[in-house]
Amino acid sequence: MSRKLDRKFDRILEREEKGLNGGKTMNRSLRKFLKNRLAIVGVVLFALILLASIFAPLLTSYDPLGVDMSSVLEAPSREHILGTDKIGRDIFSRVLYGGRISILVGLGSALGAAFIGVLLGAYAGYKGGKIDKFILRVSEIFMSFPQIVLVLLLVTILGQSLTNLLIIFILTGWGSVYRMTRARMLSIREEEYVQALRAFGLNDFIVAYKHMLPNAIGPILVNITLSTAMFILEEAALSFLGLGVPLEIATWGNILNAAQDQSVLLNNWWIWLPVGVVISLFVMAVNFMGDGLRDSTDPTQQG
Amino acid sequence: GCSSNEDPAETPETPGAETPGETPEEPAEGGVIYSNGGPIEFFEHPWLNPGSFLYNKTLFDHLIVADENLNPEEGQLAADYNISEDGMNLEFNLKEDLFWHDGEAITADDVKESIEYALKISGLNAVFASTFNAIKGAEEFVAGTADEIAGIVVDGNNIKIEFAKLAPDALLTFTQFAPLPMKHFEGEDPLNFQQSAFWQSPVGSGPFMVEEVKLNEYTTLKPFDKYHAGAPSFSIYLTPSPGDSDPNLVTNAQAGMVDYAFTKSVEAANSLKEVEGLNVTQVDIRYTRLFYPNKFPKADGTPSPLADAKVRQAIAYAIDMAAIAENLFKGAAVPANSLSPNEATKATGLNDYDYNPEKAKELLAEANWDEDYELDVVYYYTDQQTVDFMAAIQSYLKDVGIKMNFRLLEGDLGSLLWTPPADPVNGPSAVEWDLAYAANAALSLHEYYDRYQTGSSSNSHTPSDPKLDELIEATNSTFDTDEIVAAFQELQKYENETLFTIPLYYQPTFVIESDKIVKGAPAYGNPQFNYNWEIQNWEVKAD
Amino acid sequence: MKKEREVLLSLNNVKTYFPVKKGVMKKTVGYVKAVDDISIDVYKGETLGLVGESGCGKTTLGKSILQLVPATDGEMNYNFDGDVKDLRTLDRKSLDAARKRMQIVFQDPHSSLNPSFTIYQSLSDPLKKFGVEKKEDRRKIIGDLLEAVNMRAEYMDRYPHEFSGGQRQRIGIARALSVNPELIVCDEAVSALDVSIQAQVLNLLKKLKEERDLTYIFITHDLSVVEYISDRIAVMYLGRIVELAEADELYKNKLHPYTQALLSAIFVAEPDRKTNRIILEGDVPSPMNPPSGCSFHPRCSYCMDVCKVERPALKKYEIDGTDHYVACHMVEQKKEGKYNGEI
Amino acid sequence: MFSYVIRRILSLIPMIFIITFLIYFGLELTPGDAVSHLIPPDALANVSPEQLEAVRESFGLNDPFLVRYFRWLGEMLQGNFGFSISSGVSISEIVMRNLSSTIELSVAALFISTVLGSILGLLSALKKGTLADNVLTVAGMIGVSIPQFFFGLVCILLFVLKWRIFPIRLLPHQTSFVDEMKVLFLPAMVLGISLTAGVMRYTRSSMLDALNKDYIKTARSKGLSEWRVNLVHGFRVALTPVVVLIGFRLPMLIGGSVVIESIFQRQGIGSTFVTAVRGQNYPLVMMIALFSVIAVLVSSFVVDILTAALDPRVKLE
Amino acid sequence: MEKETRENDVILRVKDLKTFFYTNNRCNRAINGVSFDIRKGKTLSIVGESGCGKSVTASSIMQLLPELSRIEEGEITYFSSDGEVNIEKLPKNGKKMRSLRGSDIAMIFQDPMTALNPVYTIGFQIVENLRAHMNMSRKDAKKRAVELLAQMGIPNPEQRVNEYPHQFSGGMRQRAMIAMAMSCNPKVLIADEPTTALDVTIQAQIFELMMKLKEDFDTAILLITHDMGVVNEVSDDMAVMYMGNIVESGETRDVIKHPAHPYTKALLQSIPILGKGRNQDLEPIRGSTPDPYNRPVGCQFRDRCDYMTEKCGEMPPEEMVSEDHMVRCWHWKEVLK
Ligand SMILES: Nc1ncnc2c1ncn2[C@@H]1O[C@H](COP(=O)(O)OP(=O)(O)OP(=O)(O)O)[C@@H](O)[C@H]1O
Ligand SMILES: Nc1ncnc2c1ncn2[C@@H]1O[C@H](COP(=O)(O)OP(=O)(O)OP(=O)(O)O)[C@@H](O)[C@H]1O
Ligand SMILES: [Mg+2]
Ligand SMILES: [Mg+2]
Repeated sequence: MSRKLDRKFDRILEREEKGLNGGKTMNRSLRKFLKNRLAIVGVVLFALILLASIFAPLLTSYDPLGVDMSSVLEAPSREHILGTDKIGRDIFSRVLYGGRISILVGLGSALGAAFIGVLLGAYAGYKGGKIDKFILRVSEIFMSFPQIVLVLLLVTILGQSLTNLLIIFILTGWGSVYRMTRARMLSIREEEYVQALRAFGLNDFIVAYKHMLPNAIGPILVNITLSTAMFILEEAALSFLGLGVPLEIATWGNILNAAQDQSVLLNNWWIWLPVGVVISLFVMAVNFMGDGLRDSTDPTQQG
Repeated sequence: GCSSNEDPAETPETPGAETPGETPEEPAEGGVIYSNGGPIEFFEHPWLNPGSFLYNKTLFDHLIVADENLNPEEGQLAADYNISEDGMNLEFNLKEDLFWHDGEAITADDVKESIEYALKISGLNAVFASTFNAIKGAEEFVAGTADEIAGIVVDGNNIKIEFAKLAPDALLTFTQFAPLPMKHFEGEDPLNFQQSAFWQSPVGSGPFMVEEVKLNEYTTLKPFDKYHAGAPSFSIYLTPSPGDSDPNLVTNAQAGMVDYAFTKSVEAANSLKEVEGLNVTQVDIRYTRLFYPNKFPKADGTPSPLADAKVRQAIAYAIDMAAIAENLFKGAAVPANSLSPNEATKATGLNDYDYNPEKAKELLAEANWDEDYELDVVYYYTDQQTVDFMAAIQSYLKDVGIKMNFRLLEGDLGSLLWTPPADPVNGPSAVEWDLAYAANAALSLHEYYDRYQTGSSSNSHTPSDPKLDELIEATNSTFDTDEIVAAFQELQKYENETLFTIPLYYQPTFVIESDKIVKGAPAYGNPQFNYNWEIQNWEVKAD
Repeated sequence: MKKEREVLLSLNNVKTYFPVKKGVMKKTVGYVKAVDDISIDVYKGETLGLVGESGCGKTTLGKSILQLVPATDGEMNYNFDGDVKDLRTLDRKSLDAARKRMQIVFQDPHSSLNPSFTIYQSLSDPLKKFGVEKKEDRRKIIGDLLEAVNMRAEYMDRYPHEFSGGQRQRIGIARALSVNPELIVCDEAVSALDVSIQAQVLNLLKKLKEERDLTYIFITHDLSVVEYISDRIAVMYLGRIVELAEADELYKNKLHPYTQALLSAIFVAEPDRKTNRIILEGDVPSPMNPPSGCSFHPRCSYCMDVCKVERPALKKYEIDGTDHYVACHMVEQKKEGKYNGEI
Repeated sequence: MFSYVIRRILSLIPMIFIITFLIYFGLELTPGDAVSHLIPPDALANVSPEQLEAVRESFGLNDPFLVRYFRWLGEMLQGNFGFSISSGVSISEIVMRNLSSTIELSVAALFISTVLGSILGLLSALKKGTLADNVLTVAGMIGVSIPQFFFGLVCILLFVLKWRIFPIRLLPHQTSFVDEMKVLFLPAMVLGISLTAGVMRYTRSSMLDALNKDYIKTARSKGLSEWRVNLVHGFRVALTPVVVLIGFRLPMLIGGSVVIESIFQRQGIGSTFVTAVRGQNYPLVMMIALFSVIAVLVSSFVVDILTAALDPRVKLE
Repeated sequence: MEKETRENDVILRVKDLKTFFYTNNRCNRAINGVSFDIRKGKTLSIVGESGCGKSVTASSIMQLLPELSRIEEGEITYFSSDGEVNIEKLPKNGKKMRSLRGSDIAMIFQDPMTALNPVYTIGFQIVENLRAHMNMSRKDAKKRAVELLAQMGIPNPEQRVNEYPHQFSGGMRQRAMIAMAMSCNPKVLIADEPTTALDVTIQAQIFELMMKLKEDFDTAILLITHDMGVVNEVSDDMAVMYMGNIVESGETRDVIKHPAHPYTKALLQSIPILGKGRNQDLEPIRGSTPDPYNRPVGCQFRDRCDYMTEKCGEMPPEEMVSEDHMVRCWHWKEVLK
């Protein structure tokens, strides 16, 4: 290992001696992010799956809901790249269109939770006092449930639907964003530039949202990506249990639900394996991105 | 809170096992057969689904035993029985030396008390209910003006039942109705019947008795050595599963843990066929899946789009049930043309509504179908197959120009599905849907049709129709077999024509037996009901 | 020799306590008396040095004056061009007016500027708040300010990380100047800088003061620096002022034992000077439960019985024609001729 | 310490009060009630509304909401958690019955993930930047990205259905410890491995954090051997946040094994909760929800105590 | 003759040391040719501005450099009682190097708050050092630790030895650090800004303690600081560092009285001197230190220097002003006037 490092050092030294290494104008975080090969893989995969979902109509001519009783449970073929399901729907098309909903749920909930969490956390963290105490208590109540228990409870209370699922995820997810933002704001609050702004008597909202928030955004972004991954997994798990998005809407989890049937599991791998792999890949891509972001925004990590 | 359980501490005891002098001299020399459908939280009482669960069929005996077609064969607990020509008087003589699993003797009073108690519980099997309610004095008893049912007279081993009105399914009822040791229910609220501690480890009268209950894990049944028809030679091990759709059936079977089971799942049946040592037999049963079309005007007064029979017929024509049955149900569903299954006595020449989209379009045009109207279809099954089926229907209806939307019903299903309108003639409808996808399982044909009589408490979708009332009445007004058959055939024809329900398919059930069962039931009947399967005489390979 | 000077800010018995909360219930179990009964006048146009060891309450006092930390008790009378008002009782609007007159410069060049904003963005909002509506006007003002602190106007579009510590500190000063204040509190404004840069900033501060007729409250723990810049120096110990005098006077006649120890602890870069170092025993006690009586008594080599029980008041003495304030029993007794020990 | 415990517990009471009220209120808002689930929908067609009404009455479901809530609360405070509406069995009995299986699974999974995760995380941190580290990092990533149930399904397909290495359920005569371990193995492994990735990543970053600290340099400057520096000084400090993480996971495991329990056909608290929620079995839902909330609160309390034990800077007040 | 004895006095010699950093794929020549001697029982101070390479020098001697850095060339020779040891050649964490660390050469750090492991008692951490180098039983080591604490002027050592770092005040912690460093009677003690984080009154206490220990144990001290006052008062020799080079070194008195390098001179003129009041003239140094990745060619100080000529584009050699007074400047003669 040390020999490998030595070689690397020599290379750098040599290059510098030749007077290279000028003009690095790129932002340091961005550079580190790009240097993180896994993050790049993540971005590429993420973009690929996302674009494929968005432009699904260009990639497949099949209607994800198009029943064709004359070709059921067909194995992958040229006609149906990933085969068909029990009522002859094209699985490839279902995976693509299902991605729209699954990604919407994941990203939408993460963004929604982040929006509420950041909105409240930034202000309460900066301002402190009664508001902060109150919101903190509320978030404590939400967080004293194991996540899945709370989600299940809310699913029964609100009923099963796509919007409800989004609401539920946002309800269960804002607490952690709130706490993180609040904690960041608490530490930023002690930074001297904030004290300086306060010495001018600037409006609290301007100080909190305009001046302080941008500096707390790094970890929040990381949190958004990682919770996107989490929500996608959670949606899939709930749908798998039959408690998520109503079964008639194609989502990755709902497609996988078919694998609960053991004969499908044993005989029709194309129904569950590709979706399972796509979910895993997508979540992995998001995680890679989140990790890359974390590394690039974390000043203590060096590379 | 709950008053059903005065003393929960004594719940887990197995009453049968601790009766003195009852130690089994010899454990069954035979092997063990494995089955699913064991209790999860509790043993389901046998007065709603008399034979759905293997434990109910083996733990409880009935007064009469039926053959595989559910026709009364001979006495079981009863040494003999006798019904009068007009069907208004029924008499049983109990066998001597009958015992409950706890060692107590079975008396005629137990039978009488069981019937009385059954009338007080909620969720009594519909056939039982109509039979018992027909007994003389039942009305007074239910109303609370009489302490007992006057029409049931007990004398030693003799029980005489006198009916106030004709009960066409009286004998059928007693082939399925299991008397219970009523002393275990003393002081308990009949409304909380299922919540009684009794159902944690019931005491029965059948060939097997509960040996060990580990709820959620397993339950074992052992031979009852005082069984009146001779104790069996093997024991039974039950794995828990919810109802008749056991998601783990295949896994269990592959692990060698299924020797006897039945399932309605086509997929499971197909997988099981491939498992070595298992034999799968298809059995036709009285189980119909259908659409209830809501023909009452909507709450806002607009007429139901389904009130026109042409629309209902168009829907029937538009759906290619044959293709669905073959592909989605793997050939294990039979397209239906009536609520009544295809039995020997069924009317002939019924319209099968074979797939015919052109005809459907024509009918719709005649009916002035509004292309923009979106049919609201509801269902309450939470499995994937139902959703797939709905999706298939949606796609077929789309082809003929009917938009439809389907959704899972959640909440208080009783009122969402079955609340009849206050005015059974003009409506408006008390429920919101246009079509409800549901199942009708029936012990007897009466059970299929009786609810369409005007004034029925659960007919939420078909407005009062004098012709229909008349046809139904005809099936219930005689005890003569031929007349009954003729009446039903008339009814079937009317039904087939008007489609007051839209039957979709009949679902058979699959009985799975392993090679371990050397000698099994003499004939295959509906595994969800009680018939003469002689389990006490089965021969099972030892492990 | 004594001249009547205009008082700009007069602190009377100012106290700032922080509650100490403990346990699950977050019960207040005591107070950190960060500023404990301080009375002092700040004259217009002077530089008042405030020295003391870490944790003695210098920053807290500065922040209390600027109303960044609410004081617990006392009066802070500010002279609004002849109109004297207590800062603590001002309403929002008058407080804004006061904020235009007082500003603060902080210690840490790394956290004193918002890392994600350019200099222009950072300085723009305060200007907007104080009525400079047009963008060009703001750019002009900021450019001028930067030039005033010896930087180029076009630097306003750069981000803080592009500047060295000294430059940032100068930007911090420019920010404080942006509203044309009369009073600037410099909280350790040069402590984090390298010596070579420190001099740049000190000279800049001196220059600005002359140009703009500023008043400084200069907080530091570096006695050499405070001597260099201040007209008067106040020495703090555990939330109180123990000695206050003209700068030269203080170095000539250090009366309080703590001041003596503090000054003698300084290492001086003059090879021929012999320092007679007084090494104090022990550490600075916690401000949560300061010692009884004179809070310095446990470390004081002149400690008398009275010091342990009675807290000495800050008393004025006239020495060489200047006012010299000391809070010490020993000095008091000596002045009255009662004390006969050595100093 | 003792008074700390008492005070902590007292401070939890209002929280639990609010939470139970919220759950009760939430369940109240849902359409339908337990009675509509007692009887299968097909059979419901044969039950008259009056009969249903009578059943509701007999369960006390017709009383006003607040009356029911406070009755429940009162009963609970007396240690009477009520009876399951569906079976009439006492709820504490149901919970206890299911708890053991869940705990068995959780503890096994926790053990696997803790041991494996912290060792791998430690290795990964010490070998930072090497191939081994990269492989572990990517593997960890994959580990946290694969849906638990998908992983479980694949395991069932391979190990149970195809190769038949593990049973999914025991035969009656298989009561030995070895047999029990055999059924436990697969679900515990699936759950454990899917948790391992998280522990590993956490340990790694916590360890790297610790290794960046000044006192590590101090330890090296004393001439201590590398393993002593890394383990005694680095890992010992890195352990605290890891223990905290694991502590917080404990209650999550109790509820979080729902999926695993469902695909491996294990009856446990998770699956019971799902059934209860679906059947609107209020007393049972309340009890399990309450139970899991208490588990969270208690484990955060245990975490506090552990942190105090591990980190001398932390004092319990 | 004089030269002879000086030569024999050397305990640690650094010659032409270069240590580079390779973070972010760039090379930072953090120290670029540094030479100095540490004499037995004497104190050598290294002064310089932040980032000039003082700490890296110390870490190089201890071989405690971070991962992405290496010693490029030069020698670090430790003259132990049994012969010379070339430290830079030893494997980083090898046995030999470890046996030197903490026993022959010990180190104390700037921030006593973070340099002690918070989860172990002070006693544990001292005992650990003792047992790593001396064949001592746990009990003896503990006894010795108590003695050491007492020696460092910590009251109540028997009780304090079982306390954790957070229970100590800053000054106390630094005393504990010193106790740990001194536990094996090191020949060389490297103190990297030992009082920067402490109050002035505490700083005075610590230096008094260190000077006393130096006398008692005849330990050579390498004192890293940025405070000229401290240099002046506590050290025998000094070296002024700027951007990775030692620009001037010699006996403290000599250098401070007659600075030969423009940087040294400017530095001395830019700090206020206590007692001189408001009237002293501070002459700030122009500009600021260059970007370490973008170092000027030749003399590093030239851009800020009043004496700058074209010649300064080339790195000046080490020249001797007097016998032990070294300077690196083309114009040192002008500077000396
Ligand atoms: N926001 C706060 N909450 C609680 N205590 C505080 C707060 N701010 C300061 N203190 C306490 O008040 C005392 C005085 O702090 P202050 O920052 O004023 O000291 P200082 O003299 O500026 O010290 P330094 O030289 O370290 O900056 C300290 O004990 C500090 O811990
Ligand atoms: N761990 C590190 N990684 C990368 N570069 C480093 C590291 N440590 C020091 N450097 C670089 O080496 C050079 C010398 O740093 P060093 O820490 O020796 O300065 P110093 O003189 O000790 O400064 P200070 O007075 O601030 O402690 C600087 O340019 C610094 O950026
Ligand atoms: Mg301060
Ligand atoms: Mg340093």
